Order: sequence, then structure tokens, then C-alpha cells
Amino acid sequence: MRADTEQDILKTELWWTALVTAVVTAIMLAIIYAGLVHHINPPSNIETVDPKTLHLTGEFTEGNLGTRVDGSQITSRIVATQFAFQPQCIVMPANRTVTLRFATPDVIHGILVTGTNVNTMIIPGYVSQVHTVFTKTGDLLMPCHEFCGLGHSQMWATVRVVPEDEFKPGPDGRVTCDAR
Amino acid sequence: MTHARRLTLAHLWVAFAAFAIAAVLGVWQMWARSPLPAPYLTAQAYFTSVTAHGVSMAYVLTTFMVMGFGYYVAETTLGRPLPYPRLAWLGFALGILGTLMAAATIFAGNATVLFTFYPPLTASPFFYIGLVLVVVGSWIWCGLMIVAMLDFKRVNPGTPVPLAMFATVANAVMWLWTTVGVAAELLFQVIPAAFGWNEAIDVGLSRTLFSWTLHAIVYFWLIPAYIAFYTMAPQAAGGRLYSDTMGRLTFILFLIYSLPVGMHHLFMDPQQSSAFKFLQMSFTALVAAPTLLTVFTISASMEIAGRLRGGKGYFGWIAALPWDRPMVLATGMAFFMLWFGGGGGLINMSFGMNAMVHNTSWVTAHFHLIFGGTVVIMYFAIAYAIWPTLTGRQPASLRHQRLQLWLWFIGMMVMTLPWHYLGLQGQWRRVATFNYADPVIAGWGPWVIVSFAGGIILLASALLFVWNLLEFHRDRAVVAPEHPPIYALAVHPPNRVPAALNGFALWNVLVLVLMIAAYGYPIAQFFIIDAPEAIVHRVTGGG
Amino acid sequence: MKPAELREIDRPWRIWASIIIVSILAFSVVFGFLILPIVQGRAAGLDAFTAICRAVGILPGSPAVRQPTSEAKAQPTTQVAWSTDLIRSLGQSTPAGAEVAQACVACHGERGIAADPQNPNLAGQSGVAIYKQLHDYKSGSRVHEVMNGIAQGLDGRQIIDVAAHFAASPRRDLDPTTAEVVDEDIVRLVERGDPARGLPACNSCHGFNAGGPMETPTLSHQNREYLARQLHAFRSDGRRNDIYTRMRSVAAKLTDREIDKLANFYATTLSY
Amino acid sequence: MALAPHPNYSAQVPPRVDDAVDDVALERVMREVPSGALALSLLTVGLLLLAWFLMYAFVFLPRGMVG
Repeated sequence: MRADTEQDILKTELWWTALVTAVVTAIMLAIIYAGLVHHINPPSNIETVDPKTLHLTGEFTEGNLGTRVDGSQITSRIVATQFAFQPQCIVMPANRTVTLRFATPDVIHGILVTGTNVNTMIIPGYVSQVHTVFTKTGDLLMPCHEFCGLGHSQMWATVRVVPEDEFKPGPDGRVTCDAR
Repeated sequence: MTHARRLTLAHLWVAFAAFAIAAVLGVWQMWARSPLPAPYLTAQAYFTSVTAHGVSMAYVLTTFMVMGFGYYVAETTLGRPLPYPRLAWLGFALGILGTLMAAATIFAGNATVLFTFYPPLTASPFFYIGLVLVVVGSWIWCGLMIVAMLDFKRVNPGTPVPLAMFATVANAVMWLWTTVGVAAELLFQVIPAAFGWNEAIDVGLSRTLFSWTLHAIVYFWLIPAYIAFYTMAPQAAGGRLYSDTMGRLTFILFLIYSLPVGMHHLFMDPQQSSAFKFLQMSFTALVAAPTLLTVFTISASMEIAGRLRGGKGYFGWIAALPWDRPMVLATGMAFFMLWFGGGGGLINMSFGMNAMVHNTSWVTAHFHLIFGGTVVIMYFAIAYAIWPTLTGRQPASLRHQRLQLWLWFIGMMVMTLPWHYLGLQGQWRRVATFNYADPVIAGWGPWVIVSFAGGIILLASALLFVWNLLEFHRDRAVVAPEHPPIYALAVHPPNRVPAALNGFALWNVLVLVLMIAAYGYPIAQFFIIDAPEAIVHRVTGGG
Repeated sequence: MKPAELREIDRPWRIWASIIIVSILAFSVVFGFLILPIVQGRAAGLDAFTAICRAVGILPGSPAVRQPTSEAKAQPTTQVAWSTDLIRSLGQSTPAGAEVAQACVACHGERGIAADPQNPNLAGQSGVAIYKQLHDYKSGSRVHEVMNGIAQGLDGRQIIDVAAHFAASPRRDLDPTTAEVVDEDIVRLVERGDPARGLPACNSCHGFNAGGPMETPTLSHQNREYLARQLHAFRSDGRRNDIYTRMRSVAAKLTDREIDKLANFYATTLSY
Repeated sequence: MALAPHPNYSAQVPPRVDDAVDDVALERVMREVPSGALALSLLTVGLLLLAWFLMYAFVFLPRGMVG
């Protein structure tokens, strides 16, 4: 007796579902585009490192931390520990591809660099790696953004992005904030 | 009045008492984070408070609300007594025992690990055991809901299970799937470590197991709100539900897509691979589907009501809706907040785009809007709708109920919009104090104070809500109608539905397939790569 | 309704639901497991197989970049290596520990409570902390004219035993008569830290079971002269066996006044 | 105690309608429904998609590549 039937209602709903699918697909395609063309991935290299001996051997010993130029590669190694980063300030050149590598000897930490897409969790047992290009110069804030204990609120470091011509590694390939 | 009246009332009062306490703590936390000097502030006190706020809001309020409302729905829609009421009381008792155990541990300062845990930080084992007891109590509820539905089907062969009950059972089934992850994490990893039987923990594995639970649990909290959208709001507005079938499909989609998606909480984690993150992102994108379907179906249902009341044109029906009724008002506000919260969620789930906002105030804003906004405001509306049938009385005027809803809505918007902005600026989460001496952070100060003001409005609303509920129990309340209509009829009430829309066998099989595809290797890899463990750090300093 | 009829209306639901789910799975696998890693890997100079294995998590590393290499030479500040067995045995006091402890009596007192406030009390100290310091004295990471010799005379087992022994001994009684009026800013430093200087609350590491780094000592019931001297040593870089400069970086931000007041606070205030 | 199921629920067979909705009026409005709902949903979902793409193009992409 009514103007429309249950079938009519479902047909309308089906059209709406098609539209919803189109919306979701549009978003997915944009995400895939960002991955293919701009190489934007979540940081996902499953690279293990033992937190219990992190301070003893390998690349994350205390003397090996900070920014280092090795041929064309610019890598900064940073340890996140309760409740500070080591080193607390790193130097990075603007407009060059750089790699940040993080590890922790104790608990879960995480970092972001304000105003950029640099963001990763730092999980005991794994090396976290972010590959990026900094475009703006200046001191950027790099806080620990994951609860790591009672001192979490006071845990942060600085990323000092300098113009490319002011980025001068020492004879050992290192660049530190103090040297400038 | 309903048969299981005392059972429902007991659950809901526990839920809302926990809510009121947590609201007070939440405001204090915002005060602490603002540039204004807050009293009693120490690092220990702050993280104790954050833990208590999260546990009360996310575990106690929600679990007791879902259970109490589920018992109510089972009895009122099936027209049968609840099976095994004693078991229901046992579930309640376990929940209370667990809650008290966890609360005592938290307020003694022995559980400053926040409500999402952070192994290898571990709290006192009694914190986790308390939470496990709450979950076990809710498992009893799940069993009772499933039994109630099966009993109904046996007695009424061929009759569709009423939508509200179908949705409740969908939630129960989902919750059983959901809790497997966190139960495995707690029982095999965290509790042994907390007792000192283990000195190390595989953090990558524990985070992966928790992610299994972490997204679906949100839908467990959310489904009562959606039940109200589909079955209560159209009735309150004086209309009909546009499509009963779409309601069923929506709850089925929640069941399927809420589970194999938890890894979107681990996008920024180094211990999971980009391929599996992508796979779970695809399914996360589809979680938007049930919500967007709901937007249309509920709009159409409300449109029926608006046009019946004389509304004309494309948008005229909106103005014609009876906005003075709390359920209608709350539904409108809930969808408004869902737009912002859901939009934020779309950005969070967008794979690499998550890097822009991960662990910033943006995320805090997102889930406060979706849960604290959309869901909790519907909890209020549900309470206002069913309380007269529980006490037989109601206040003479709905003025205070409307005021309370408006305060909640305004407070939530004032609090969370600045958080979105601050999150994009890089303001990070879970912090007791900021260094306002830093020039960048100093610029955030005014916005933090604005959101603090929003928090104060929210607290006022929370207290008014409890006062409003007490009004139902006062002598000055007037007698409520014996059987007020609560549930909406569909435009075309179903007289037969396919088995797929009347039960969960098919969907359980599909969930299993998806879970194996999405979580099989990501969990197995920890045993293959021999992942290094981290030494346990015990946070039990209050004792 | 007859069962056959029921099955009839149910079948399309089952078929369509399965088709939709499988096609979404296929979509995710094609893009996430194949196309994205292959294209990203090619730009980074990785072959398709390596890129796919990395994307799925079978091989370590990112599918989108070449992994940086490191020829790190280890320069550890301490030689202590943690293990679960070590942590566990430090929690178990044995009679052998009491025997080894006889060598400590002259400076650290009969019961681990030092008569000379220049020396630390050991009674009730964290076993992990005592172990770490003895190990560092033995390896030379921490320098002290007397302690280096003593520690070199101990083997690994004895260090564990003596650490566990002192950890199980009752702590020194506090003498509240020596307590000064406690300044508010010192209490704030202890409980809340100082955001402006990036100083975490002292208690976030040194509070009882605060969940901080595992080797942190408890400070309450310690001697004020000893505490002040160590803080000064960390600040001046004279002592550098703290892993990842945790304590050096904190001490560097403290003033002389704060060091004295903090040492007195922990030596005399019964709260932690 | 006698149980009192809500009499107007769809599952009750046959469904009893006592929600004061007039069948004739319902039939009349169902000729227009869901035009308004479509308008509202299209508007809100369109705005949502627009907001997402604005964030994507003007905040996310300018912040640079990571991975």
C-alpha cells in the first residue's frame, strides 16, 4: 500500500553503499599514491637488537652516537633511555636525505619531530629507523611521546637543522651541536 | 517495570559512579598540563590519575554500561525472563571485585602504568588480576546474551531476533573475540612478570597481542550508542527506522571489521612490517563503512519523523524534529561530534599519514570526541530513556536533562578542537607538565587553557548528570507511564530474514579467516625471529 | 518457513559476503605485498624479491631504502651486561654474601652502615645497584683508589653474593634531628622535576620501585656527604660510569645549592 | 511478576503499531524520504572527504617523505 517497498529502500541503501565505497577507495588511492610517489611508509624495518647489551656492543654504544657522515650517507644514531635522549641535541643538514636510527636499552619510548612527518615508536628489542629530508632550518623539538615512566614529561631532545653549507663534519665524519 | 530492574540499575549505577570520579580526575590532569599552577601535582600523582581516569572511563564505565544495558535489552525486546539471573549477579560481583582490586592498587600508587599498560613496565599483579576479573565477569554476560538469543530462536522459529537484541549479541560475540588478545598478553606475559616469575618480556609480541584487542574494544564501547541510534532515536523523534536490514548489516560489519585492524595502532612501531600494516589499513578503511551507512539510515529515519511533523524541503525536516526530547537532542549532537572525531580517525588510519599525528594530542582529541562525545552522550540519553522504566518515576521537567546534554556537547567541542590543533603542532601525549619556557610550547599555552575550560564545563555536566539520575529516585519525581514506547518500528518490519542476518555462524567463520590472514604471521614472526626480550621494570613505588 | 526456503534466501548472503571479503584481501595483498614494495624498492636500488621479503617482514630492513652500515667500535662506559639470571640471583641472599661482606666492614660498617659519612651505606641498597658499582670498580669504569683494588680481588660470583647480602640488610635509621627545614623547590625537584631545565623528578628513577633504569640506587637513608660528592663528581665529569650519561646530564643542570639541599633531603627525610 | 514486553516492537508478530504514526501520513512522507537524508549525508560526507584531502595536500605532503 505504501509508495515504496522494502526492495526500494534497499536499492537506495545500495546506491549509498556504492558511494561510501567510492569515498573509501578515493582515500586508499591517495594513500597508495603517497607511498609510490613520495615514498611515505610507516617506519617498519624489523631489525632486532638486544636491549640488555645495547650499551656494550655495536653501533649504539655511547661513543658512537650522534650524527655521522659516511660517504654520501648521513646517519644519526640516538638512544632513548629513561629519561633522556643521548645525545640531547643532534645536527642535521637541510634538504639532504638523512637517516635517523633509534634504540632503547630499557622500556618503550617514541619520538616525533615537531612540524615534520618524523615519528616512530622506539621498542626495546628493535632498531627504529626513519628516512627523511628536513626542509626548514632551525631548532626543532624532539620529545619522547610515549609513556616511559614517571620522568616521561621531562624527556626531550633538539634536532638542529642547519643550511647545507654550514653542515661541516669533522675529520672523523661527526657533527655535534657543541662544535658549532 | 522490568524484571531485571535491580540488575540493570546496579550495573548502571556502578558505571556512572566510576564515570563521575574519572571526570574529576580528567579535569585535574588538564589543569596540571596547562600553564596554570595545579595543586597536588607530582609525577607520581599525575600518572596515578591518568591510570585511574583511563581505567574508570574505558573499562568500568563501559563494561558495566554495556552489561547493564544488555540485560535490559534482552528482557524488554525478547519478552522472556533473563536466563540464569544468578549467573548475571555472579558476573556483576566479579566485576565489582575486580574493579575494587584495581582501584585499590591504583590509588595506593602501585599501578602507574596507564590503562593501556606499557610492558616492560609492570604494575602490581593485583592491578592486572582486577582487570581480568572484570573481563571474566563480562564473559558471563556474553554467554547469557547468546543463550538468551538462542532460547528466543528456539521458542519462536522463523521470527527475526529483534534488532536491538541482535546488535547486543553481535557485541557479545565480538567481545569474546576481542578479549583473546589482551587475555593472552596478561596471562602469559604481563602477570607472570608482575609476580616476579619472569624477569624479561617480549615487548613486540605483547604490543601485537594488545593491538588485537585495542581497536575492537572501542566498538564494544560504541555499540550501545549505535543500538540507541537504530532502535531508540527514531522512536523518540516520532518516526520509524528506515531499514531494519541495514541495521543488522551495520552490526555485522562492526563484528567483522573491528578485529583484523588493530595494527593501525602500531603503524609507527618498528616490530611489524609495512605489508601487514597495509593489509590491516585496508580493513580499517572499511570500518568507515558501517558508520557512513548509519549516517544515511539514521538521517532517513529522522527525516521520516521530521516530515511527519510537517518538515518540508531538503533540510526543513531537520528543524521540525522534536529537539526538546533528550534522545533526539543527544543523537544530533552525537552525529555532529562523530563528524569531527570520525574525520580525525580517517586521518589516523591512513598508513604513512599517521606519522603526522601519532601520539599527539590529535589522537587524544579523536578518541575523546568519538568515545567521550558520541558514545558517552548516547549513554546519557539511554539512561534518561530507560530510567523511568526502572524506577517507575521521572522528573516533572526535562529541562535539566537538556541542559546537561548541551553542557557536555559544548564542553567536549571546546576541549577537543584545541587539542586537534595542538596535536598538529606536535604537542605530545601522556605528559604531566610542559616546558612553557620554550618559545614554541609557550605559544601552545593559551590553547591548553581553552581546552581546560572545556574540561571544567564537562565536569559540570558530569555532576549534573548524576544529579539528574538521582532525581528519578526522589519523592518529587512524578509517576512514569507504565510501558513507554522505547524501541522504534521499522518502516517495513521484517517478518523473515535470512539466517545470515539472524545469527552469527557465517560471520564467525569469516572473522576467523580474516584474523588468520591479518594476525597469523605477525604473531608467529616473534617466535621465528627469536626476538630479544626486555628486562621488566616494576612500577610499584607507592607501597 | 521451510528449511529449504530458508537456505534459498540465505545463500546469496553467504556467497556475496565471501566474495567481498576475499576481494578486499586480494586488493591488500596486491598493493601492500607486491606493488608498493616493488616500486619503492626499485627507486632505492633493491631487487623485487628483497623488497617484498622486507615488506612482509621475512628479511630485516625497510623495503624503501638501503640500510646504512655501521663500523662502530664499541666504547662502553661500563662492562656490565644484564641478564635475567643475573637479576634473579641478585634477589637471593646467601650465607656466602655475609662472608664476602667481612671485607667491607672497615669502611661500610658492620651492618653496611658506614661510620664515616664520606662512605656510602650499603644496607638496604638495591642489589642491582651494588652489583653494577662493584663490577665497574673491578673493570675500572669507576675509579676509586681503595675500591678498585678490593673489587679486583672479587670474582663474579662473590660480587653477586655480597650485593644480594647488603640488599637484604636492614637500612640505617634516619636521624630527623639533622633535617633542615625542607625547601619547597627541593621537594618539587624531587617529586615533579623542573620542566624548564628538562630535569625529571629525582623520584622517577630513585623512588622506591619507581620503574626507572634498573641500576639506579635508592637514595633515602644514604649519607649526605657521600651523595653530595657523587653529584659533584657527575657534574664535573669526574665520574662517568652512568650508562648513556643519564646522571651526568642531570647533574650538569643542578646548582651547588641544589646539590647540597638534595643530599640533605635524601639523607634525612623519611618519605621514600 | 508478569513480564511486560514492549508491545510496539517490530519482532512481535504480528507487529502492533501504537506509536501514533498514521499509516496514511507515513505513506505520504515516504514519497519524499530519503531525499532529505541523501542531501544531508552527501553534504556531510562530501565535507568530510574535502577535509581529508585538504589535510592530505596542505599538511601531510608538505611535511615531507618518511619511511
